[in-house]
Amino acid sequence: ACSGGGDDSGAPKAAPTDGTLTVGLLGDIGQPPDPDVYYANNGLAIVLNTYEGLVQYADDKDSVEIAPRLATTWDVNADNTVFTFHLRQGVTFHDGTPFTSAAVKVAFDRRTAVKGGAAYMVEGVKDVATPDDLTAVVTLSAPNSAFLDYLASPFGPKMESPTALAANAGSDDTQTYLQTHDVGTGPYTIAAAQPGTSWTLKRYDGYWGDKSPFTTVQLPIYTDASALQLAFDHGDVSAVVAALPSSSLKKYEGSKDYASYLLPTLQSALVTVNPTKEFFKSQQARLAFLQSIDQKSLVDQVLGNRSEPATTLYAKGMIPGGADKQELTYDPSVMEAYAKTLPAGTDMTIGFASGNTNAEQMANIQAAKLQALGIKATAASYPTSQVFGWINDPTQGPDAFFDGNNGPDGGSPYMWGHVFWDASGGINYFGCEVPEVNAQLDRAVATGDDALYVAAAEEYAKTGCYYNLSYNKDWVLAQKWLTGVEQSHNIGANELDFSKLGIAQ
Amino acid sequence: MSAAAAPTAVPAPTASVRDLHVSLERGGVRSEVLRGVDLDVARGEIVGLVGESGSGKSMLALSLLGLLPETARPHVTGRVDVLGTDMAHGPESARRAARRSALGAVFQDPMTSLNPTMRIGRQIVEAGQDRDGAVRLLGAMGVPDPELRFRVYPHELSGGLRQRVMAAIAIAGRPALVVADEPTTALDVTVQAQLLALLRELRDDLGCSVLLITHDLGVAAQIADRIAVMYAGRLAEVGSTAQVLGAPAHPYTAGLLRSRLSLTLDRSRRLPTLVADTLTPADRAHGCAYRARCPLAVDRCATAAPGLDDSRPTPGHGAACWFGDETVRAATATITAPAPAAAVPVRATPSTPSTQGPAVVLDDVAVTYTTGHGRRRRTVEAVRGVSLEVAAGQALAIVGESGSGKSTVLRAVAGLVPVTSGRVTVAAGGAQMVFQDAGSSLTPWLTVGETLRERLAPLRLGRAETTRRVEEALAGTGLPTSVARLRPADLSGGQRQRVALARATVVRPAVLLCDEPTSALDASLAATTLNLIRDMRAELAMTVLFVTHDLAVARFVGDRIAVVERGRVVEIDDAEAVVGAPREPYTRALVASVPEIEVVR
Amino acid sequence: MSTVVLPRRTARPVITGRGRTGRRAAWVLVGLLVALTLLAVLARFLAPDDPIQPVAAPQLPPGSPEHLLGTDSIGRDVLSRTLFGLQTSWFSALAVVAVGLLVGGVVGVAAGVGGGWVDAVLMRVTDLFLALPSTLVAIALVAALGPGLRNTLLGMSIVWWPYYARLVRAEVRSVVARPHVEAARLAGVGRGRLVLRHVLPGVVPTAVVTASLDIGNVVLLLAGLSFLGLGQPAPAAELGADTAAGTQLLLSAWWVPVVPGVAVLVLSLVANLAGDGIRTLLGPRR
Amino acid sequence: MLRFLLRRTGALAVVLLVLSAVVFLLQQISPGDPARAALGANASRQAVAAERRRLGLDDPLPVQFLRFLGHAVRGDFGTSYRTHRPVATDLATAFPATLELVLAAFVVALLLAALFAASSALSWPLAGIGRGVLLVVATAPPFLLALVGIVVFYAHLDWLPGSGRGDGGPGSELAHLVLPATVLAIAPALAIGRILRAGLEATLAADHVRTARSKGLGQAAVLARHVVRNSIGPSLAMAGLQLGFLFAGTVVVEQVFSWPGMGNYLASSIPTSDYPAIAAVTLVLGAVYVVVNTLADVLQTAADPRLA
Ligand SMILES: Nc1ncnc2c1ncn2[C@@H]1O[C@H](COP(=O)(O)OP(=O)(O)OP(=O)(O)O)[C@@H](O)[C@H]1O
Ligand SMILES: Nc1ncnc2c1ncn2[C@@H]1O[C@H](COP(=O)(O)OP(=O)(O)OP(=O)(O)O)[C@@H](O)[C@H]1O
Ligand SMILES: [Mg+2]
Ligand SMILES: [Mg+2]
Ligand code: NI
Repeated sequence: ACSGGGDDSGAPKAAPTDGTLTVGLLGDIGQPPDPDVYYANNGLAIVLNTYEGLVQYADDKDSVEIAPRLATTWDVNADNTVFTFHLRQGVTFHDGTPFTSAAVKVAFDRRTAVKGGAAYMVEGVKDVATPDDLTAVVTLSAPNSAFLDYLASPFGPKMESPTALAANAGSDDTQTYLQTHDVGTGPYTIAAAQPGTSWTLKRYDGYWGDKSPFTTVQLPIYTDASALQLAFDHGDVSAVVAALPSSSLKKYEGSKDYASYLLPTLQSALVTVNPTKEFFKSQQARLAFLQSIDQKSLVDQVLGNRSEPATTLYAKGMIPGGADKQELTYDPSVMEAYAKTLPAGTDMTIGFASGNTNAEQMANIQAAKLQALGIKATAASYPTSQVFGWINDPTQGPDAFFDGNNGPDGGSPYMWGHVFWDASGGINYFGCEVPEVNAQLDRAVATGDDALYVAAAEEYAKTGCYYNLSYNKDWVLAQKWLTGVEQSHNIGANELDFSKLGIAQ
Repeated sequence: MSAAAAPTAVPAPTASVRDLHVSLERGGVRSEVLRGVDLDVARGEIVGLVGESGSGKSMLALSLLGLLPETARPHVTGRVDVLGTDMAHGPESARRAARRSALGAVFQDPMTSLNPTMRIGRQIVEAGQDRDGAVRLLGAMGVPDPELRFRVYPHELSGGLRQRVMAAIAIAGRPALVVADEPTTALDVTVQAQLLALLRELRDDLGCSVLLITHDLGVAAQIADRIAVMYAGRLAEVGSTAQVLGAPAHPYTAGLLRSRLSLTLDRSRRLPTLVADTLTPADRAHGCAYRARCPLAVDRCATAAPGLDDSRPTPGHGAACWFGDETVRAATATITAPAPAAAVPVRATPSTPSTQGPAVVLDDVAVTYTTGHGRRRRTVEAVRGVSLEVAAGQALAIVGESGSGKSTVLRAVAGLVPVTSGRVTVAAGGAQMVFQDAGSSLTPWLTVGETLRERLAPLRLGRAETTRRVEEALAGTGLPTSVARLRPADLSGGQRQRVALARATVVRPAVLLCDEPTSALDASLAATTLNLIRDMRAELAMTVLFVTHDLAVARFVGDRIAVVERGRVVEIDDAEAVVGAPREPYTRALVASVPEIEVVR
Repeated sequence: MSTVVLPRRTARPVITGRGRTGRRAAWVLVGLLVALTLLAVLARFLAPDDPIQPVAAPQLPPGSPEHLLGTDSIGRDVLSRTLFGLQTSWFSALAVVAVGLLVGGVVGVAAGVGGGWVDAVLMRVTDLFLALPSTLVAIALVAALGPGLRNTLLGMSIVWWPYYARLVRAEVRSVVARPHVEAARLAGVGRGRLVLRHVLPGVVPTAVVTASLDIGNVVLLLAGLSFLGLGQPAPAAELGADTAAGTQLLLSAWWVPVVPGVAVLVLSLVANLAGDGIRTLLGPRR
Repeated sequence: MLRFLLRRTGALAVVLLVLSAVVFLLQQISPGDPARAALGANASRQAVAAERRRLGLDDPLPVQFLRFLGHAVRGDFGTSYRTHRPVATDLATAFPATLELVLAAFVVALLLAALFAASSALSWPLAGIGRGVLLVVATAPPFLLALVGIVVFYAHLDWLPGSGRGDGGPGSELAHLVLPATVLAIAPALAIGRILRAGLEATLAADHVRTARSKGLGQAAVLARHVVRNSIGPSLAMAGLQLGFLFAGTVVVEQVFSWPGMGNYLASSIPTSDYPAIAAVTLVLGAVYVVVNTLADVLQTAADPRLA
């Protein structure tokens, strides 16, 4: 991992001549890069460059827009129950077998069998019909307007070679094999896997699409952010995607030696309020608290250019026209008044996930603000595993929680509303839910009716449990010679499509 | 400073020391430990070097070997010459070569002087022998089964055998000079005698010279051709054995000779002792260091130090004193034993057993020690069936070789070890003990006063009375009351022994147990302590049990003597009877091995 | 039966020389420790700003008169945080060592004085604890209990006392074996008094020296746990946690991790040296 | 000797049993939910409940412990919640990496310790400065030291690689070892060095060394035959102890140097409450620690015949 070097740090680094692209990962990718298992972030690059789904989100756009991938066109019936996909011709899996409509059902079935975190995406599939090799007709048991978003999600179903799956099935649906191999159609294939150390991808020469000049992609794993940053400065790493802390941003922004990109995502910084705590028993108190957050300056100070203050309840561009307006205005006097009604020295805790510096800063700044109002507020960190345990007993949690970066699996407003507002959604840490909102969301997803989504959001906003602070961006840091960075990134996947990258002449 | 005192009779000495000054640093303070020493060791000669503890004997020996402790940053001036090699200032390689070929050394403690992690055979071979030679040498040193012993580690040998191994190492390289620094102090009298004989044989067989260091004039008398007496870093007297012992020309030598115990001493008299030294190290730096203790001291002694030449009674005999040997002899002979500081009246020893019942009765007492756990568990039958009776007011001395169980008997009487079988009865008033090493038997961080008060605490006497009793006890042992505020580390060895005695007697015990209280002290200090014990015994009418390995001491202190061998009493009788007509072979050996000074006049 | 001898505790002076100059240096070192303690105690008076609240723009470089050592990632005064962190770290380390010394001391004295089966039982238990890899168990313990100063201290105390138990027992036994104890017993000194007056004073120097040398170790271990996210949770100021949290900024705002890191170093160094100093002052072991 | 070894083995088994009980109990009292941790943020509550059942987390404690023990004995530490691989498989790659690092660090530590002790005991010139530097460096927080090491030797001087374990060639592997091993070694080096120096100083002043000198042996022979072996006993025990600390130290050092070993594995497992992984690492490293200390004990006995 340490070739080159010797040149003065600061000067732009020379492009590789051996066709090797080195993308530094921060931290072990965790789970195996098996598309039906992988449900984390920093290893997505491997999954997304070795596998492809039927559709994807459009590259280089800051709004939600479904684009073709292995399906070139698709039709959806009126009540969102039958999806007909016309598949791309001339696609082969990495084992050389051709990609046909039969693979669609196999992939859906495997996802159900493996029961990974994103298995819910195919739960509603009643039937997959294959009238011909290049047509797949998916029938759902219930209407679902978000189904295409499931398929476009980076965690969505990916096409896997039925032959290879069968050949390596073992006793666990090929899970063991896929820990270090892949059976996809993507532009790259896994050449060497040293879990915890590094991954090596090799260009798949039978790929149907454009080929990049990079015959090999190295993904060394760094476990320390500073070490990764040093390796990048040194030229040992070509690009770093969304791994470095915002605090380092200043150094690279506007640098003439490095290229720094801020690319759109569906992620947000959020505040979640815990209604089970004495402090926030009343809706009035919760809303007062949210109003005491100086959103604009907080986002500005902590996240800087990495994000912009959110003005909608859903992610940016999810509801065309931004009808889901977030009606919270900064007004600390409400909180001040509320504070006066409390016994002197009442304390409350603002939590954040340990290691998340952005959230830590925001929590601290907000705590300071509350202290100025006479409330004994403290910011406290919690390990991730503990954070996800609160749902079982929300009283164990803090009074409010700052999330530096979180978002749904895909671009449908339903996916957003479900994870954040439904207590069973996963990121509703304190189980603050409104049955009516859940029902509204369920109705909305059947039809895809934006008005219903907006109504649900507005209803939920009244709880005072939720504040969408910012629209976050991915910070991609690359050497000057790397081209095509924007074009290889889409709003859903916080990763680059390596096949679209190139070397500046 | 002083001129060479080379005797004309010895043409080419093996070793020659001229005007040697050595200063060492300890705790940041530099002190001069040798202050102008001149000494020759002739070819084939045994020179005995005697002197009290701290007089610089070992430093002289180490100077000869060129092994002064580096950590003490030695400064050396003067000349040390061994067979033409300058051991003081020569290059290290030359000195090493001299050590290898010309010198051999036997050090005091045989356990620590041998490398515990190396088989003894290898340690001998290392000193310049081949394997067969080393085995032969071991045999020659009187080590039984040399082939077998060749492969053992030092800890598997007894002290006597270890010292023989040391001797073997010392002569393995066929040295011209063997430096033996107190080779016998750690040994039994019987073993000690064997080792001395061995040294003499070495000289006779190999023709090497020996510098034998000892603090016991008797040991020197046994084998030395010449004797050098050291005092405070200088030679006080040097001459042939007959000259030094027969006609001591320095008051210090004379004093040492007189305070020696012998088997023929008059038991009814106090032992003569030297006056305690009052000079500070600074005072010693100029003038005669002995002047404070010297009965002959004159003003001149405080300003100028006499050289060995200043009194030359006979050829080859020198003494660092302004006066001639006649004056010295006359002056020292007439002085009677000085009275103790507290001026306790000397009473006759109650030599006849009183008519009261016995104060101590041991009835078939056995004591067994167990050591270690599990696999390493061992039992030692230290005492196996001892029956004794000591009448009230009587003194019993217990003698025996090391490990024979003497201390164990005392500890059983004191109740410090449980007896395995049999019975121990002690008269009302209980027993108190004075331990061998007084220093370590005093709690280091408590002042003398606190230590003594602790004994009085159960009596609930009240503050003033307690203080009075403490002062009384100190005075009774000849210590100033100011000592009460000091800690043991601030006291000299003799003072500590007195404090221990004061602690034992501040509340009068029925029985006083003494476990070799004098063996760590030099002749004069030992004599002082023995006198004190006798006085206190008389005054407080105590029964005394006194353990010693020195028959002369036993005879002096004990009305009766019990000889212990391997946990059994083999002989018990009146002191004179045991010494005069020993029945047991072991007792006879003991009597024979007491180094006597046959005064040659 | 014993698994580990504890030679770590018998280290010798490092920098102090011999003799009087050594004693003077020793006093200086102990003085440094006292000064550091004072700094920790008086943190709230000495610190120019609130350690928890942001008081200025983030990542201000050191050197400005208002913020001598700059500000951290969210604009808190680094000097103030370091002073308060010193307090937390210092007193945490003291607490761990004190608990270790107390528990270990009681166990050690009981075993050393009691002997026999008391000794056997206590030492078996101690050995068991000793045989466990202490740092790992502390990590696992804190990982399980959840981070927080209380849990961290609890975890560390649990793994820390056995060292002292062994050490104190060994010392007690060596003191008990010295003739003066037997002499005192014969002189009629009662059991309690014997232990208090004739045994314990002989044990204290070694224990104190060891403890002071150990404080440095505890400070470092605390810092290490904080690095793993197992230490004092934010926002409380603790040197290890601050250094660890700041390492991300090493390249963009070096003073944020370096200042508390250097404070850890100084604390641990001074504790180490003062340990040596105390050893020198308490004199050579008899 | 055989009985001694048997006894030690027995003691080892007891310690490991206690260790596993401790580890197991720690899992139980921890507040996080492993099932949730396994499934990730967006999993539904029903999925989590199912996962709990699947993992047997609802069984009574003794049952869980026995299952845990039974599996551990067979080298089966379960499947990592995080990596979805058998923990044993993960350890099979991580353990050699850690072993390599620790052994290298151990060698460095011994070398430094020997230098430290010898330079002081034999009063080498200028050695005081080196000792001072070692003392200061050894009291720095290890992660800061590691980072500063990377900044200096990798980023600025470009002498050594800054992270990873090297790719292929032995030269590269060795180069990658230097920094992490040195950082890891420094604190133990000081600890061992201090003991060794105390031992050396005591031995150098010992009577038997004087005896050896009186034989006319040269300095080298005296040191080799009479000093080193006699001084080494307590240092061996210390070295054993420090080897244990080295393994624990990898948790921090491996993370900074992206060294793919057990420490790194543990550090990534802690935030996700990946108990099978945490338990296995603690158990394995604990076992190594115990074995190493037993070995140090045996070695010490071998070095000093008096202890036998
Ligand atoms: N390493 C040292 N540093 C400083 N002074 C020392 C050192 N060793 C001995 N001395 C001092 O040197 C003087 C002479 O000591 P030396 O050992 O030669 O006496 P000695 O006559 O052999 O006594 P002993 O009969 O007790 O062995 C003593 O005052 C002693 O305190
Ligand atoms: N505490 C003990 N534990 C085990 N064995 C002991 C203990 N004390 C003495 N022994 C052993 O008991 C035997 C008798 O010892 P004791 O001390 O009574 O002998 P001693 O005649 O006083 O010898 P010395 O003249 O050397 O003082 C010796 O073999 C000794 O090794
Ligand atoms: Mg001597
Ligand atoms: Mg005895
Ligand atoms: Ni002179």
